[in-house]
Amino acid sequence: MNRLAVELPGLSLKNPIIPASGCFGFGREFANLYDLSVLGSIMIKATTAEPRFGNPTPRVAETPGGMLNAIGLQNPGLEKVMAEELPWLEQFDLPIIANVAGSQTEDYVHVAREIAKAPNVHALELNISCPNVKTGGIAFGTVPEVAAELTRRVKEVSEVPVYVKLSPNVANIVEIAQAVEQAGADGLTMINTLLGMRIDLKTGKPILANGMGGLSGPAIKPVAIRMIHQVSQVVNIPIIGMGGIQSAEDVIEYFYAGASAVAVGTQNFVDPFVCPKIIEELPALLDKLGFDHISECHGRSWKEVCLTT
Amino acid sequence: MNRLAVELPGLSLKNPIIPASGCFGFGREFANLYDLSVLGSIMIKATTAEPRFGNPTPRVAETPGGMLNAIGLQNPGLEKVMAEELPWLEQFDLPIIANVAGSQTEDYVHVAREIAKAPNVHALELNISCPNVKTGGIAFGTVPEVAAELTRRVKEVSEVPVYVKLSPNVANIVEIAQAVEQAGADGLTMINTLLGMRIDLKTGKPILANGMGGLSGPAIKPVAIRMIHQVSQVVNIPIIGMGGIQSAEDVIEYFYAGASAVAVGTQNFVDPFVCPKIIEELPALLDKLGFDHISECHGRSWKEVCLTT
Amino acid sequence: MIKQQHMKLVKQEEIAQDIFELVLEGSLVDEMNEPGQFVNIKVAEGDTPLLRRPISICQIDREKKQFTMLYRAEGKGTTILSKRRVGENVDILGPLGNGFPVREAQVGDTALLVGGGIGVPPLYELSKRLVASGVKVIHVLGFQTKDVVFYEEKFNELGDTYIATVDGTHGTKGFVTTVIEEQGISFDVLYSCGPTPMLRALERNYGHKKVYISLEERMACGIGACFACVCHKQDDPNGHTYKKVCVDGPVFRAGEVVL
Amino acid sequence: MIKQQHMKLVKQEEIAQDIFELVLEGSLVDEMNEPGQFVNIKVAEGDTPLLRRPISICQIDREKKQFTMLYRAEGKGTTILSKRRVGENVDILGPLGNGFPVREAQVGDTALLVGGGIGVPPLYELSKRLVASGVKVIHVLGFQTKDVVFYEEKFNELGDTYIATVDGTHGTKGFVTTVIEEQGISFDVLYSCGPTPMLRALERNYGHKKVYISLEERMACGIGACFACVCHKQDDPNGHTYKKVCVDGPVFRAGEVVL
Ligand SMILES: Cc1cc2nc3c(=O)[nH]c(=O)nc-3n(C[C@H](O)[C@H](O)[C@H](O)COP(=O)(O)OP(=O)(O)OC[C@H]3O[C@@H](n4cnc5c(N)ncnc54)[C@H](O)[C@@H]3O)c2cc1C
Ligand SMILES: Cc1cc2nc3c(=O)[nH]c(=O)nc-3n(C[C@H](O)[C@H](O)[C@H](O)COP(=O)(O)OP(=O)(O)OC[C@H]3O[C@@H](n4cnc5c(N)ncnc54)[C@H](O)[C@@H]3O)c2cc1C
Ligand SMILES: Cc1cc2nc3c(=O)[nH]c(=O)nc-3n(C[C@H](O)[C@H](O)[C@H](O)COP(=O)(O)O)c2cc1C
Ligand SMILES: Cc1cc2nc3c(=O)[nH]c(=O)nc-3n(C[C@H](O)[C@H](O)[C@H](O)COP(=O)(O)O)c2cc1C
Ligand code: FES
Ligand code: FES
Repeated sequence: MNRLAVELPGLSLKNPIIPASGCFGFGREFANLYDLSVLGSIMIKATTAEPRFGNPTPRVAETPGGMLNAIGLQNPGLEKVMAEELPWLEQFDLPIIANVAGSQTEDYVHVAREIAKAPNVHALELNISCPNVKTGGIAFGTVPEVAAELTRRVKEVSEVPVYVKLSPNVANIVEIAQAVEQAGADGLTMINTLLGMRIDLKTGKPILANGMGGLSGPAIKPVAIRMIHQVSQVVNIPIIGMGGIQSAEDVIEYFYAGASAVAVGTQNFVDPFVCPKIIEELPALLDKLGFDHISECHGRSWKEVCLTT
Repeated sequence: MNRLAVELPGLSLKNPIIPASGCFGFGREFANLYDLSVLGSIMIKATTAEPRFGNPTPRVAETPGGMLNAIGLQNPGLEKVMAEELPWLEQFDLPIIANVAGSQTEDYVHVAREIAKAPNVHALELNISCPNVKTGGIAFGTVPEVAAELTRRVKEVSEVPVYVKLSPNVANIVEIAQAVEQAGADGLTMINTLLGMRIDLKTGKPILANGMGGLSGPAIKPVAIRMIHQVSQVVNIPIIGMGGIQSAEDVIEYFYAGASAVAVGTQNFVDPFVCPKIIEELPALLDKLGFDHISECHGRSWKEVCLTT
Repeated sequence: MIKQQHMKLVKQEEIAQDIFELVLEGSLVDEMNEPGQFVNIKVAEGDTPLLRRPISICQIDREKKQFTMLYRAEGKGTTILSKRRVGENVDILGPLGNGFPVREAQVGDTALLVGGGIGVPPLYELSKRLVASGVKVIHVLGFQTKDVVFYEEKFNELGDTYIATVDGTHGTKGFVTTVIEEQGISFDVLYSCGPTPMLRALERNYGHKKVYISLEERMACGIGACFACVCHKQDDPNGHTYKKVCVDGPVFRAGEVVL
Repeated sequence: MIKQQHMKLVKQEEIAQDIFELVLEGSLVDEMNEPGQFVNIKVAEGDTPLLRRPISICQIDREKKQFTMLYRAEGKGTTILSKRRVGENVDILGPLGNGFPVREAQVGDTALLVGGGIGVPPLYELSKRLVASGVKVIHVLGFQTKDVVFYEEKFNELGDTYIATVDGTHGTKGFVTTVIEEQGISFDVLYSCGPTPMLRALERNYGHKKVYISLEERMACGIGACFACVCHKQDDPNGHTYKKVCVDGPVFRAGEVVL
């Protein structure tokens, strides 16, 4: 038995560890460091219809236990991703999750329709929550009706299951989650970054050229855990959890909260070997905690667990 | 010239350093450690009409660069605060900011009316954002109309200026800030805690008996800075900033963002002497940065600053 | 008086599995007087971990200006603490709380000291004080298993010492209460520190006598400011009156607060 | 190949005001070959600071499996690094990026090495390599003030070395460009590392010649994955083509990217 295998809509994962979108490029840099086939999947960098340079630099700043980024969805555009990146990824035994972004509904729909046709793209991740694009982006993720409408439109054209990536910058995450579930989302991924800012002591100006940026890393973990705990109790679609994951222990905490798989973002920058390390450490941790299979951890924070097995 | 003196509605502060509500009790414990008169002011613990025991324990949990609390507004109630705590605080040369909480509008109005009569209470801080009370509380702080209505009602009865404490658990902080400004708020204090959760690895259950709690400490600083930067540009009332302040440098960052004074919360638990330390260190930091008075730092993150003085 | 001081680490040794003995030196020791008080330790500079960790004072040497703590390296904070080395400075806030009332035992009295696991340490300084004031001491110390037993000889030097282990690998198999009953130990005052179920059992069995127990609760400030560590009082179990473990305790008379 | 290794700290010394020389030892040094590459350092365990810090390789001793870095203890991370002690292990990721093309200078050529402040360190290994391959080297090094000047003698041993200080407390008063002009230095290849305004001036003045410059940019990953460190190309200054400083640089030929 594979104690880590997880089945999600469109995704048969040998383990639930997935590098988060934007934190792993298209995998090329990490392929120099280890065999990507050990991963459960890869969430590739957000792809937009046209190539984007993104925001001016500085694009990152450090914060206590976290970092801010305002990359601005830099990516080579749909055409190049289809022609170069996805085919290159076929050498690995990996279902790919394609992160789809845009500034208007039509962009999303177009990218979703096309990228879903790539043979190794097994699911889409609809990025309705990127804080770093001026038009659209953030608004899609904070208004339930808007998020639902976008989900519906993308579902109509996508050949593969659609996961919607939720923004934590809302008062009521449950409301948004339920709206996109009703609109047909096959799963949720959460959370994207919190909106934050740091100011340079010497200049008095924001460190990021863009002003604000998205906060990620361990600092946001308790917010993510809370939101997944709330949402997983009321939706019937699986959640891929993320936000500050650094260790096998963190993965279990996410499963307890109600995640069915997890994504690792910022920690790839701190320790580029973190994903294989976690995959390696998980079985021993399951032993220690007395679980046969990782799915037994799912939702324990709110489930009435029958203690006699 | 006192380089740190700050004038705010109702508050002549000899310096802008204020212990945050709920992190300093009514000052008694710290009075054993240093002379409270060195402080700018004290935001006393949330006071409700009736005494409250608060939530069951555990009430605190640690997070990366932060902590969660679910104290649940434990306090001795209005009567005792008026009869014992406030009179005791009169021995210090300090204008007091009274944090007012409740579960319904009437509670707030009642407490505000009475507590504003205490001679050393120079301002109220309307806690519309505590995440740890079941009824009311959080909802007041996330819906602009509700926040505005509560502000209006309290303003009608308060003999002293009213500062409204904003919750960061919203999609649009500017909207709320403007609503309470229009309703007559004399100032804003921000931010209260972010809603978070941690789960125990062994039990699978939330560490806090209450489940969720409020995230405070350095982890949330970039969120607070961002919100103050956004709000200070569009309101005409002063902001007392807070969230993760640990040092004189942090204080300057808050002023740059648009704060006119700051409150120090969680760090009082880590270093009970942090407030006097910051007050002592500020003048040297102003020298280093080339400012005569701390108010020159205000709003630099967005103001067009004339560089020739 | 409560002070904050960067104290010099003069000894750090693993004395049982994951159990460390740590000795710190500095003038803050002058302030330490009551057995059962604790200190709140910042295990490392920086923000991770952010909060201090409460650890009991196990032994005080006022002449050398040194005190000893015993702790189990378990979670993040204590593991980091266990890696600190001789010569480094450790940020200590203390002494905190109210300790065990030594005077409650008179010359000639018998005091029973009952410790469970990592609750054993504060009993050591207590025992020394009791012996010094002419009280006969008996120790009953419970542990999970042989590998985590510590300070047995040291306690033995002060008075009769019985060990219980849950798995029976050392001493009596079972709990401290098993030992007390089996040995038919009688006493004038009972002092205890350890896991809450143990304290509850002692309160239930001997609550009619003079019993003092030391509680643990998750803390943030350790000085009474944050209200993290409150407990209900037994005479008002659902009301709004309360005791704070950090300043009103950690030692309470059995029957005072709800366990 | 890029490796991650906990390398042994064998030397840490303040060689000028706030300027530290740090020597680390480990097999990772086997991978280091090009002057101008850098490593990404986790200055301490734990989450504060979270990100690694990029620091240039200043000197490589493959026999001893040691390499040297010079850094200024300025912000939080480098200050913590400066407190690490001999015998401790430091988490290093490297070597990263593309260094200076040594081969661009032929035997008998004159190479001008221009460094500004904390941009000086990578020029040292470069200079050694150039000298070893029969190139004549001239160094022009600019600093703020006398107290922060470092490695003057070491560079002197390899070739003529001119110092400029902004306040004139040591060497020529002014900038590196002042020195180059005043001394009428001519060269075949120019290699430089330092603040962007300096690099811009060099590119403006000498961009028609062979000029290689090493850039700095805020980084997160240092390995090309995060897109923090991109810059526009001069042949497409507003388009979407780009270079990443961490993997395509940090050394570029002048004229390649927008400064
Ligand atoms: C008054 C008092 C005296 C104590 N004396 C001792 C002693 O002498 N020796 C010893 O080994 N332990 C003692 N403890 C328990 C000790 O404080 C915890 O084991 C320690 O805080 C765990 O920290 P950690 O970083 O290893 O665990 P983590 O799980 O990383 O800690 C996370 C957070 O939970 C808190 N926490 C975790 N476990 C406990 C606990 N059991 N009690 C209180 N807070 C906890 C921590 O303080 C921290 O804030 C005492 C506790 C109290 C309240
Ligand atoms: C390729 C490269 C090589 C470098 N080589 C050297 C060297 O040999 N010696 C040396 O002293 N410095 C060097 N630097 C600069 C060095 O990385 C920064 O001084 C250092 O990161 C500052 O960290 P801090 O913790 O002291 O500052 P903080 O202000 O606490 O840093 C906060 C964040 O900003 C980043 N940051 C701050 N200043 C810079 C900067 N100037 N460049 C890039 N990132 C920065 C940090 O990496 C960190 O992520 C190099 C930078 C790069 C990009
Ligand atoms: C540098 C950087 C770039 C990111 N780019 C994207 C992106 O393109 N699309 C997206 O959906 N999320 C993006 N994210 C968000 C992450 O996928 C993830 O949701 C978030 O960082 C929280 O996880 P972490 O704390 O593990 O990093 C980015 C995050 C970072 C730090
Ligand atoms: C233990 C604790 C108790 C708190 N109690 C209150 C309270 O009673 N009223 C209130 O308005 N805010 C309360 N807060 C929020 C703080 O006043 C402050 O807004 C928040 O903690 C952010 O600041 P910090 O990061 O410096 O702690 C409390 C925070 C903590 C940690
Ligand atoms: S720990 Fe803060 S009141 Fe006891
Ligand atoms: S630092 Fe991440 S791409 Fe260059």
